[in-house]
Amino acid sequence: MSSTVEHLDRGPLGRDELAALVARDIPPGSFVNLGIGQPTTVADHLPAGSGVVLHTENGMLGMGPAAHGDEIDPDLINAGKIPVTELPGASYFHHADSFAMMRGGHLDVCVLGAFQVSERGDLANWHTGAPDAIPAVGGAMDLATGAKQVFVMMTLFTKDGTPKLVPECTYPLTGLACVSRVYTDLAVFHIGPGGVTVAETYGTSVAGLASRLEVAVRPLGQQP
Amino acid sequence: MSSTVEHLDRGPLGRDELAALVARDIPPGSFVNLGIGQPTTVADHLPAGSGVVLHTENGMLGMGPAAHGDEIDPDLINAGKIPVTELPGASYFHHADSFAMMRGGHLDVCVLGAFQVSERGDLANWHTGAPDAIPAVGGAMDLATGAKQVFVMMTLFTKDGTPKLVPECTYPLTGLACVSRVYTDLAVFHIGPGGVTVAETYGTSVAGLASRLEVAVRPLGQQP
Amino acid sequence: MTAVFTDPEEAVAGIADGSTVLIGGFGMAGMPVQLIDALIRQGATDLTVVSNNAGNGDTGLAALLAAGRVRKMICSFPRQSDSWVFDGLYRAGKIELEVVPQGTLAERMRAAGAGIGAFYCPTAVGTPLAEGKETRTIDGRDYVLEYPIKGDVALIGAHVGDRMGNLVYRKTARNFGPVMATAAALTIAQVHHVVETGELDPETVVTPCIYVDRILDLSAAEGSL
Amino acid sequence: MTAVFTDPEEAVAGIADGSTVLIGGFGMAGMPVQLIDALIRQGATDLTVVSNNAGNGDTGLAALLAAGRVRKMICSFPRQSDSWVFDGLYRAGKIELEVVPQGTLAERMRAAGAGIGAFYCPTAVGTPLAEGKETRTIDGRDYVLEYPIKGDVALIGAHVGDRMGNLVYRKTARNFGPVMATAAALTIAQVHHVVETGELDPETVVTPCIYVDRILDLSAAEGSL
Repeated sequence: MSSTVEHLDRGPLGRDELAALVARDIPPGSFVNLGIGQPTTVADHLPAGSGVVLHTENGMLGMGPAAHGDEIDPDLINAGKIPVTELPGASYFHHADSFAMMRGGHLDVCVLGAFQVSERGDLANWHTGAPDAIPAVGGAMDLATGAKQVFVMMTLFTKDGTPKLVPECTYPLTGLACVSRVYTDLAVFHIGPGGVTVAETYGTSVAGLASRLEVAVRPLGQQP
Repeated sequence: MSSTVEHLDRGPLGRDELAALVARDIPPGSFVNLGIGQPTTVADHLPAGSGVVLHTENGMLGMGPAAHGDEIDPDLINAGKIPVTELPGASYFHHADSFAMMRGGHLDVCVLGAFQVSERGDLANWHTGAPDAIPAVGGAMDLATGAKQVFVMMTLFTKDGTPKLVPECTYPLTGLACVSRVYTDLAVFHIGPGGVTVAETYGTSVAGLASRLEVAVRPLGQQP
Repeated sequence: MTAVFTDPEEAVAGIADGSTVLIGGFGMAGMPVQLIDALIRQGATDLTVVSNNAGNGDTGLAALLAAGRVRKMICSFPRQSDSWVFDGLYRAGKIELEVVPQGTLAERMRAAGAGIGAFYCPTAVGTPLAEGKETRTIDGRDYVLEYPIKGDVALIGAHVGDRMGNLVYRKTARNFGPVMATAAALTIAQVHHVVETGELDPETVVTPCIYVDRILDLSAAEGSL
Repeated sequence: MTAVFTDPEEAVAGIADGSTVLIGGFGMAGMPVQLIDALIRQGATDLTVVSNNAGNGDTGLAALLAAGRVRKMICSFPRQSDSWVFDGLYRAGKIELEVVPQGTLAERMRAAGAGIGAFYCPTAVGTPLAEGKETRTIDGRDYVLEYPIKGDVALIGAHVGDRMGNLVYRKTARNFGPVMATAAALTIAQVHHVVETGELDPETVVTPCIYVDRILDLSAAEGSL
């Protein structure tokens, strides 16, 4: 049985390293949706020939990299409204079909950012809950609910040191028990029926993480 | 206000005359589904330039006449599985989209055969209810429920003289209160909230019909 | 039968105060800008607008909002970097907002077009957007009951139309157009140009003509300006 | 990732006894005859088959029925002039039958593919096919609650596929194929020929590759016979 890899001889992961780590864990040939913002950068780290097919919820499978210069076509954008390109084997469909694809469980992986993830895999990533915030959900709830696996990318702590992996989300929820993996600067967590396990650490140890989190975390292979 | 036209100087309508009568009452530019069997013949009587667009529930708008000889293409058939042709401006779509079009109330008229129609417009046309009959509904219920107007074509009496326009259907129902007009060999009936009115008669009179039907029928323009 | 217009004013004639207006587009892709501008000039007010976003910058939907014509927005993502018009109205309490998850928004309009009375949707279960909604567990999974969103009018952008009203779209500008076309009593599409009936390949038509009431031919409209 | 086969036996390998098999086609248009024949040779039994009809003549689905492999048919229209195989089994009490209105059949499969838990459908209200089903009045109209039909396997016929699994259809042979492809855990499509990835116009793909697990290339299969 595999056990937790503790990278103690280095510091936390940078944003690019984190994106590369997520890319490494996406199985070849997967159908994947990368959320707006940091998750989008995962595409840059998918190995050539991986056969990963990217979905964008505004109606496309087979999305290519961002468009530059003459490639820019106002009719070809991603969910973040950034001009993108089309790969061979692409297809277009309307919004109801695009979200049917998502809601129906056909996407293998989606990668999302988060404000908080709970130890049961509850996700909060759409609304700070601040009284003056204008709520805006976009496709976040559909993605969280629909993909076979939801990977979250986030820093493990807020700037003031508050953990974002929590016993219960305090921010408004996006989805219940939907997150299976959490990729952070300090560690990769797997969330399952038995709770939270630590797959890898960066610049810290499992014990070090445990001391800073309210969530019970255990090394890979250790029974709950 | 218009009143009932009694054609007493002639016999009942023949099948072709009946089809022509239905065709006359389909407004120009309508989107129409013609059911399997006798209703299909209505197409032959639509005037050139009527702009009527035919829908076939197996996934096509803009269906043309039956295909003959070299025109026959096994991939192009109507709901009765008869080879047909394609008119300019046609489009193809899958079954869920085709029945969404129907169920969503986008078809102006559908024309169906019937075993019985009740005075409230209930339709029975899919099943004799005989204990050894194998039930088979096809698209009959979807058509009855979905079109803005349902026209029925049938003989007014069975071969043994039993009326098919009845107070209550005794055959299993296809749809409730869905039929707005009934075209028969002997008369054209309009069904509305006020009951059944006779628009035209052929080879008989309103009084003659009334004497043979259990349903109360009244001339056009007469209050119930 | 579909009517083809070259004058945007004529294309939007008759839209009543109090209408629910479905407006296509995702960002600027598929946004029916000329129809929205014509709607502003047409003057209909007290509108409920259904669109993915709540306007960008100062043009198009944002201008309709700024003109005070919209009573309520139903959308998935009002808050954007350049949604200052909506933001201001919302914070001033001058506009009502219903936030709907993007896929549920599309599916509710599809349901309206497809004659579905309501549907059990897994999205938003356990979240604030499911509050007050009926829920049900089916085969061990929880669902929220969602109702159709029907439009009095849809304003959409497509790529090419034919004289009968068949439409094709281009790339991700397809987005909400085909769904909104099915969900409104009156569908008005602006297209880059109109071709003769029979020129579109029947296999590739995305919106069949039955869903399209009026087409605004931008190639003719622009030439006439 | 989609696998392309030239051997029908390989294309249907692994279909388990007791599976629910969705079979495309309306009449012979879109009927995946070669896949059905391969399924007969493959031997899976105790099947539930979902298809618009219940077999014609003595070949294809009728042959599968005649071989005694089907426990239950879910279809809209079993009774046809040439459905003697089904008729005989049914009258002998050797096969179960669930009759579903054609549009509800399509919509129940769409729901399965689209993650909808159930939907309120106006079709069949007040008829024997609504007996025992939950009903509800919404906005003054009556509806029946209908549940998804999910397949373990879908066997469909399309016109052309590419190596990634994207499919296009031809004329009314499209019928149930695109819907069934979304509703099954394993979708197997037979196509007249396979082209290289990139040869299909992305605007015209009807079934995106995500829904297709295996393709049987009939042009190669026929050449090899």
